[in-house]
Amino acid sequence: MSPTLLFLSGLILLGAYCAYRLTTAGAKPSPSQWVTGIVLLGGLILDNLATGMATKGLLICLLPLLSFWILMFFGRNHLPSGGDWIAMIAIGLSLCLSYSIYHQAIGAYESGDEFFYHQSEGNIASFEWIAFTNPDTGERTPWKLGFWIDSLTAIMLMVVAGISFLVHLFSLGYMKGEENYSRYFGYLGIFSFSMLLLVLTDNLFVLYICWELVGVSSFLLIGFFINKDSAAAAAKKAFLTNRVGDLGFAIGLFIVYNNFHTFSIREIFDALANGAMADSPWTLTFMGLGLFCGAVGKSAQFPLHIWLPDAMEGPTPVSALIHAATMVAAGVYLVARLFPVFNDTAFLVIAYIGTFTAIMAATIAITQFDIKRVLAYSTLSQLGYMVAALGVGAYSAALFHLTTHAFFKALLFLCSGSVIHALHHEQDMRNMGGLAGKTKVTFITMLVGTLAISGVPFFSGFYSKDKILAGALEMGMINPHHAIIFIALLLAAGITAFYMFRLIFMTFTGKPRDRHAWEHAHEGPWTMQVPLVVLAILAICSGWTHLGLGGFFQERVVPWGTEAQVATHHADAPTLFTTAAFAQEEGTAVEEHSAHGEAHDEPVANAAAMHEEGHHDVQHTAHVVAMILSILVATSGIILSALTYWERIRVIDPAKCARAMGPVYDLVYNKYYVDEFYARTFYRGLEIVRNVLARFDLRIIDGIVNGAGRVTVFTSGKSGRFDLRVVDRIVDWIAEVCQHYGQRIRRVESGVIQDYALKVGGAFGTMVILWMIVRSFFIGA
Amino acid sequence: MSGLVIITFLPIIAGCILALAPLPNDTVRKASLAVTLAILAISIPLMWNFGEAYRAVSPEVSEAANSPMPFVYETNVKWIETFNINFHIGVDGLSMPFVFLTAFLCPLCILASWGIGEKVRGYFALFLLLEGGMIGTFVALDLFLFYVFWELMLLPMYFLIGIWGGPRKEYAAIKFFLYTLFGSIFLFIAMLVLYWKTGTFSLVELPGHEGLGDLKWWVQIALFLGLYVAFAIKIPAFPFHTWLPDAHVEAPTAISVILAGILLKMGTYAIFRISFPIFPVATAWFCTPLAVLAVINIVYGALCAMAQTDFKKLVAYSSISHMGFVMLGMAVYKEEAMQGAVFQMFNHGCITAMLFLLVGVIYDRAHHRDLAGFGGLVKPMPLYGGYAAFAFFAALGLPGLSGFISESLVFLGAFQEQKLLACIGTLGILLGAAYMLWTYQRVFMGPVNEKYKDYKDMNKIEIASLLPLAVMVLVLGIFPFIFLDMLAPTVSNLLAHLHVGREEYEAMRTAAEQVAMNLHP
Amino acid sequence: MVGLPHFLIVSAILFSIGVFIMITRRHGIMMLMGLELILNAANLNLIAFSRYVETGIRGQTFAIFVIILAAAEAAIALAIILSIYTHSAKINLDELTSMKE
Amino acid sequence: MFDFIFFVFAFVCVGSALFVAFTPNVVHAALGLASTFATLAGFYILLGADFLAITQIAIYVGGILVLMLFGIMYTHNIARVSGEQVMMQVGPALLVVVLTLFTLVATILSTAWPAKEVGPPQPTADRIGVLLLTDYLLPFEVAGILLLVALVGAVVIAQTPVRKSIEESID
Repeated sequence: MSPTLLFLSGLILLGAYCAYRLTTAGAKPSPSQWVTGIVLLGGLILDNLATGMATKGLLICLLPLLSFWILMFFGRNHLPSGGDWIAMIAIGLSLCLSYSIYHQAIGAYESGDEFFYHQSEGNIASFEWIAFTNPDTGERTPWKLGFWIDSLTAIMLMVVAGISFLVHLFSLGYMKGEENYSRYFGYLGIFSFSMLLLVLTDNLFVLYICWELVGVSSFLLIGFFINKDSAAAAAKKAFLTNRVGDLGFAIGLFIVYNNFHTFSIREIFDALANGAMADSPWTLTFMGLGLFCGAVGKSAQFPLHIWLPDAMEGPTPVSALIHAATMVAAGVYLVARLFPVFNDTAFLVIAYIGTFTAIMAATIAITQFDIKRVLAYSTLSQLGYMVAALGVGAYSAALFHLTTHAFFKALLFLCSGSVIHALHHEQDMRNMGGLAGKTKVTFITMLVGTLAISGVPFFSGFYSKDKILAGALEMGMINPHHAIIFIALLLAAGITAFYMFRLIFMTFTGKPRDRHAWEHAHEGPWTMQVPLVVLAILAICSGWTHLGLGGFFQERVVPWGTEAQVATHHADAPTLFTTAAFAQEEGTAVEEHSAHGEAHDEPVANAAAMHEEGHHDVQHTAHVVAMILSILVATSGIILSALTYWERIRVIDPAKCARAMGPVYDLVYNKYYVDEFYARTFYRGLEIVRNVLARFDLRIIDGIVNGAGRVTVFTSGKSGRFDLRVVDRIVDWIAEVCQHYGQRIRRVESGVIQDYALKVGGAFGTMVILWMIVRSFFIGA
Repeated sequence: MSGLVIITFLPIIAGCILALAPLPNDTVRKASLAVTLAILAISIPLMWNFGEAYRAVSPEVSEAANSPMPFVYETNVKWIETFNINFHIGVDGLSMPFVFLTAFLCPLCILASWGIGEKVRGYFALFLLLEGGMIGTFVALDLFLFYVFWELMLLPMYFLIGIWGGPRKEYAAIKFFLYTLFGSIFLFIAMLVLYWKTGTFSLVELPGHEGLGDLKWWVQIALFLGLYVAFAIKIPAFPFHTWLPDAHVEAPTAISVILAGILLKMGTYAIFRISFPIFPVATAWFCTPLAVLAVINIVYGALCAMAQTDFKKLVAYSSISHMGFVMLGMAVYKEEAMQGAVFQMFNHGCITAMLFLLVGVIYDRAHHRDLAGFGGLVKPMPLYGGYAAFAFFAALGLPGLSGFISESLVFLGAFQEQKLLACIGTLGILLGAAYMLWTYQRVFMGPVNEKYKDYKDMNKIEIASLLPLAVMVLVLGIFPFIFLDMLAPTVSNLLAHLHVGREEYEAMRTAAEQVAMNLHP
Repeated sequence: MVGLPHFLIVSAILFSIGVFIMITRRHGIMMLMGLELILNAANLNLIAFSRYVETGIRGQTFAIFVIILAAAEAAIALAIILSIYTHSAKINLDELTSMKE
Repeated sequence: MFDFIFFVFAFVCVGSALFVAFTPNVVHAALGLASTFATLAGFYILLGADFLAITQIAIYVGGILVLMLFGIMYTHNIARVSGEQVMMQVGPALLVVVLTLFTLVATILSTAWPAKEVGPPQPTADRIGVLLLTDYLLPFEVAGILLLVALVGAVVIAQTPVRKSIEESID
């Protein structure tokens, strides 16, 4: 079984790595390295001890967090070799534990048991967070935080932890010698933590928290080369664009809370199943679209796709991990997780946005020359595929594609990283060429990845893509006016094959265009090659149905509330992509036919039977047709590409083509001017508004205040002048008179103290005599 | 003697002693640090035991609307008997956090003012006086006493800005002083009217006092609006906010911290403490305009912040934006929102304090705050860059840090009442992220500015003043219930009172509509 | 029969002599003596009143305070006179006219 | 007997006061003053104020007068202390003083004083002590502080001059 294989190879790699570190770090292993070994052993034992799902879940997400904190505080100065081994151990243990969960899920699938763990099921611990009074019941109800572990979680855990582990390994070689080496691993730790918790949690609020946290770690990692202007700008752009989407997400959450007063996914689903909000379809639509906004931001769907190509400023392993395999898939995961809350309108929007993104990004990818940008646009396009798949109801196909895409896209990115590393940070494909002989491992693994993404049979991408196309076709057959989705997706598949092989041909074949770089090109260290090989194996075989994975998806990774094995035609499922639409139409038709007194439930039963049958027919037809068409399209794309870019058999000159296309080429080359459009409208608008407001604030509001001050000063000036000219004049005059006479009187002041005493005595005597005279005068009178 | 009395008067007395005693500068610094630490040490057990103590006196939920708002740690002594003025202090869930916040921020500010070199004694004496005034304002339960402390706080602030401030310090100090004094007039008038109607200044007796029953509705509204102006100036709410950027820009670092961290909270705290319980009907009338003003504050503050080139001014405008969240939370009758509002007040205190301290760090080195003049500071000062990133992310509401919890609680509550306004308000989050990141990019990222490449990283004192705040923000971000549980009974008591007022208001409005209907059938 | 008026008259005479000394004498210390005479006259009045009018000892208590004040005043005045003397070598206070104008 | 003693005292008192007023010699004047103070103490005894009489002798004669003599010694060359002292503006002074005295005496004689039976004099020291420490505690304390301050102040003011004059006399 391939999962077991993966797990074992992971373990072996881990062990090998630690042995490697212990032997090469110096003659005497430092105490901390001994500790490492002990911790590692302890962790493996822990894996066996942590039998409870909750313990496993907690360990899975908290270990990378721990590594983040350790590295941030002690990484640079206090740990040998920057503490990278801590990050390796943490993610390694997470991977072990993730595998054990996955193993249980697969085991349950094989034995036909249920696989679902949630806090309400009893064996998952829950944590009571903040509490509020529920207005419906009047009771204080805490928000319960817990885990929701089902097959989807298991597979997501495996994808995230697995690729994260491989990227860690790859980074050991790729990032060697970079400044802030240990900070880099710290950032990877916080990313792994938030992404793992994102897939584990059962609470939308926590999910939102993780959602933002992955955004931040993405910000940190894109801006890792912090002193590069473009990296800084790209990081900011990524975060802000995501924030726009998150705004919608947040509003969606407000609607959720307003209606359900809980964020527990399970409780929301239960309430929905019990008919809550059945009478407010518009609110439901808004809620769904709001939540989808988050996905649009994170999964870089049109119109918020602009950040992803710029995000390639980050280190290449980061692009592989975050911007290809895991974080950007979070949007798809979100829509999948919340599948039951969307209604028909929302699904239509989702489908069209996904389709549009798929085809738009694919066309742009043809024209790009930066190897990472091509891959970025290809990622966009594939994400569009997944979103469109969810929109058309091909739930398990979308997640299947998510998984296979994670493997082959991570592979492609790591390969491109290997190429870039080999050419000393040269990213322009026009300066590459002829590398096939120089870097054999990279060439072969990249070819594998390309074949997988192009949808060549027997490679994983073929199976998943085929399923999506089948789903789209099915939906198109049920609702013929939406058939355009299928056609667009098919076209996008062809274009994908074309531009991916363009990349291969330009990079690995032909004559080297930059001979100097070519001569110095070399394969990376083994830490870089091992992940490539592992991923290549996964890119080939993760789609093979006979290994069980395809079946697992088909039967186990299904929306909540639908019975296993009957993924897409549950009675409660939305009507858009089930034959329920058929059933209704036919039902009404039959009803009209039998309007004359026949029993009412008979035609309905008829219709149900017909729709059951019809659905199977549709499914089968769609499958076959889609498979044939997709093989055809992929082959023609590859051939066309070879004719254009493989120098040995070239018959078409791409430059001439570009000239012939003229303005169309320019349009596509400049990414449909979306960036420019935003710059001219939103950025410029914001700039104008903020400048106007700032000026308003300074001139008008503050002006009023200062004006009031000035009026006061003016009045006080006037009154001051009155004071000076009139009031003060009088005072002065009095003073002058006093002074005049004072000059005369002051001669009395001799300065001789005896004199004063005499005068005092004399005055006293005079006064007494006067008083006596007056008294006697009056009394005498 | 209750701990509250001690922490109210200890700083005032210590400040007076410091002002008179001719001590050497270093002793003055250490002494004031010791005093503020002592206050913190006293306030920690008060805070710790508060939840239990309050629950013990809190009425049953069903009784909450009819019983007076409970307080704990009360001290009630007759002061001026002729006018029935009492020295009445005590705390509930609205004030205790801020008493603690004051006690918590002041030692950090003392650390941040370690470098003050001129007139050291005066500075620290005034600072301690200010701390006493602030704590007094939060604990006062007598309107007159409240007013006394409210004004007492003003004076040291005026001198601290006016003497130790930047180049335009006189302008800023006078603007601040006159603005606040202008507001105080309304407070004073309202206080007199209330006394004249009821014969008491007690904030415990005034809510629901029968003497207020016969107040005409328009008098209620006029008084409420007057009080609102008085407090809006302190918040500061649009359009009374322009003193803030000037005061912040000119004030020394520690004073900016106090200004943003605590003084701004006085406005919203006073609305919670005075306007809401005393005029519940007017509150119901005013809640929608208040929400509109709040959203204006949020969006307007954020947009203005975006246009600033002065680091400190940017932070000042961001304060305006963040206080808008508090107002929005106050304006809706929802438990989540009210708790969120109080929590946001606390968090904003911590986060903005961090931001101002960070600005101070770079200002001490570069002696300018022009955002365009920096660049790539992470490289010479990695630790500084790290703290700055933490603070900036906290300010833009990163989940896992406390600001996010309070903002989202506010919005969760607000959305239930005012859907459209809440949605517009969320724009503030986006804009907040935009200006914060843009600033971070301009100052810390990008190519290293040659001028600054030899700068020393933060020293121990600077770290000591930032680290406690960072820990607080992180811990409250992950375990917000520590704070919210303490707050919850108070908020539900207040809400119970407010709901009564709202029902009364609704009844009045329906009656008025009936009359109108009859007049114009 | 000697009574209150007699004491008062003696006191009045002493007071007048005190005033006379203050007016006529130029020597600083002499002036101080005149002052002391005036104070003593007042004291005599106080004690006489306390004996004949009030029949308590409050007057006497008051006199004690007067004596205290007189002592303090004498000490300070002498110190000032000494100071003036060393400063300007003048003991006759009428020659100290720098305050004039 | 009482009357006789009174008149003897009155004569000596007024006489020595006049001697103070007219003697040209400062030292003589001071001695005359001592006589006046002593007879005043006699008056106090006549008036039943035993404590005050003692105080009068102790403070005025023993304290203040000695102080004045010191002052005289410091301000005159010790060899010729009897420096001639001229009097000034005697005429106007006499006029004023006589006028004042006349009014005072006239007032005293024209006033109807309450005629009261005067009991035998009683010891006053203990009563004054009680009064000073009860009703007049605060003035008493203040007076004490005043004395202290005066003492310190006098020392401070006189310090330099005295030292100077000592140095001069040494030279």
